[in-house]
Amino acid sequence: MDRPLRLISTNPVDQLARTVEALLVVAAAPLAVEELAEATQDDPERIQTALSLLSDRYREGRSGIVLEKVAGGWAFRAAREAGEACGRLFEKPVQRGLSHAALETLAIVAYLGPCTRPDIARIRGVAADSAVAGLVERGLIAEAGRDDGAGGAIRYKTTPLFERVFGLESLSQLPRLDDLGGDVDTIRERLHEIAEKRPA
Amino acid sequence: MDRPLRLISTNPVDQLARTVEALLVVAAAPLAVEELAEATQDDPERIQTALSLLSDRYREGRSGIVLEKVAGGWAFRAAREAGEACGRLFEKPVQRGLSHAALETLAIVAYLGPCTRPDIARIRGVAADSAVAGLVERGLIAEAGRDDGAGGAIRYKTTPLFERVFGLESLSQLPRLDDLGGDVDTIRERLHEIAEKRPA
Amino acid sequence: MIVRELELDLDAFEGPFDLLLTLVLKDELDLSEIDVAGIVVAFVERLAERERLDLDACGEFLVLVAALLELKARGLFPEEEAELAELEPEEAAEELARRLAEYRRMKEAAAWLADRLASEGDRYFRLGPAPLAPKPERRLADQDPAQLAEVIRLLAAEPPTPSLAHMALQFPPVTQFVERFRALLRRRSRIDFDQELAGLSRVEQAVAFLALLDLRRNGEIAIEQAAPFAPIRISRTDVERDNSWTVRSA
Repeated sequence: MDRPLRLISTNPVDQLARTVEALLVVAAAPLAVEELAEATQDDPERIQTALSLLSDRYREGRSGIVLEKVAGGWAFRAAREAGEACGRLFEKPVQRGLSHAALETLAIVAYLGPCTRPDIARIRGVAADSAVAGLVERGLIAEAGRDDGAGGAIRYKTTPLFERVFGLESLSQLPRLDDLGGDVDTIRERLHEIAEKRPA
Repeated sequence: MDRPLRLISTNPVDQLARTVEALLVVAAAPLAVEELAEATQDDPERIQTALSLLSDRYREGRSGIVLEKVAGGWAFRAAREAGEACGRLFEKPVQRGLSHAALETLAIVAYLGPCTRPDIARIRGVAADSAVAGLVERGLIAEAGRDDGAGGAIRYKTTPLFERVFGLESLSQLPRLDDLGGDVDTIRERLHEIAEKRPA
Repeated sequence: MIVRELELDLDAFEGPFDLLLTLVLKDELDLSEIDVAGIVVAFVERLAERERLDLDACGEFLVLVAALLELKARGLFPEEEAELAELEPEEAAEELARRLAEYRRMKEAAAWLADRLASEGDRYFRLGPAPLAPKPERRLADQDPAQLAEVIRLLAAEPPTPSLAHMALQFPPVTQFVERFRALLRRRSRIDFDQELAGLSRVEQAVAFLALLDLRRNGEIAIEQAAPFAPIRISRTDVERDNSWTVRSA
């Protein structure tokens, strides 16, 4: 593997785990194993070991602080049993729920990867401008370059915050599209029936 | 003491401590005992007990997460032994250059001495607010009193960091501008004259 | 009840109905963002406040809302209508089925996201930096003080004269017309401005007029005009003084 050489650490893993703990408690976003290795100047394999030590200590039911694998990295969150208490003190990232339009738009961006407003409008059959603007405002999607260079429409992708809010390790945790839309075949048959009856 | 009545909790203190842990890991600012009592709907005395339990668990040398009492309440911080790793995490890569707007603003402040945002805007022909704010944030310029007493606009001067970044022992080491008249007043006058000629 | 004054309070628009129509027609408001059902509800609510059914208002409202709906429908399928029309019925059905299937899947994906959001409702995490986190250090590379002097010099440089190239006007030099008039007046003692310059562009005529003023200032010519908009006559000032010159050169 192509990885920069690191000095073989003589630190015991529990000391490394303490350093990882410290990094996770001050970080503003989930930290990937590579980022942790970079900051601790230690080996990714040892970081993994430290993380499994910590996962055991900071787990639901045992601790108020829970370590989770989310949005491509590792992060602390509050235990679920403290949800009510947290709700009294903090706003949720998505406090007021999401409209149908917003959820559909979010689903399209999450599944199709970077796509433009016209792309979204084509699938939904209605313009997506205000839904897109609302999702950008909430930080759930963000601009990701333009379609074919400088002049094209702006493309949007989901953010790490989206994965955190929905508790996803990565986008690959979304259900497979093939498993969705069970009544699609029925619709297809009906449409073909109608087409046969129509005079060409 | 005037305090709203609370139900006497039958929860053991260690469960309360877990909830307090959870609140502290989510908080973006230190939490006061009263806030913790509010969120947990528990008694401030019991919160104090929970906090001393936690202080013992999250202490320097024992854990990478350290609970600290600061002005305004309680908050988690990284253990000192993790200071170096945290430094590496938070150290952003070297920023190569300054924008043209920032350079112009910096040059005006460096050559003309303390001047206000309206001064800078007049000379540059465009508003200087964001350029000034950016330079203040980077620590390259700083406030230096007000124009003619208390009511006037804030004046800005360059900082020692500015001198360090530009490799100057003092402002007198700035490259000479003999071609523009050399002394500050002549240069200032000339800049104002040119600014007026510029099409609006 | 005046339909045009119907007050609307929609997600994308707040104000009277006629303002909404105006904005839509001026393309300043995207009709696809407008909830037409919301307009209908607003109208029906207003209608219900009345004791008698206002048939005139109903008629006017129907016409306006029908027009809005047609505009909206067209806006939503700008090219697709044409695309689908070119297909055989079987192909069109397949294309529609494909699109419906795609939308159907996204709708279910959206429902999955909604469920997920509800089930993850008790997950709380910190947004942004920790209270006692170290402040990120923004390091600036070493800079060259010469660039400060450079930008000050740029600020002190005379602004360039605005270019008129983009105006696509070709200005012939004034001297060209000065010479032309002198040549004409060498052959004739008197010329008619409009006649001589007929067929030239407005810009050229303007420059020619400048040339005249130039010659007049030098005392080389006299200009007469009997009345405003009357023909401008130009004569050599030395005609009276030196008639022989005219004769000789004629």
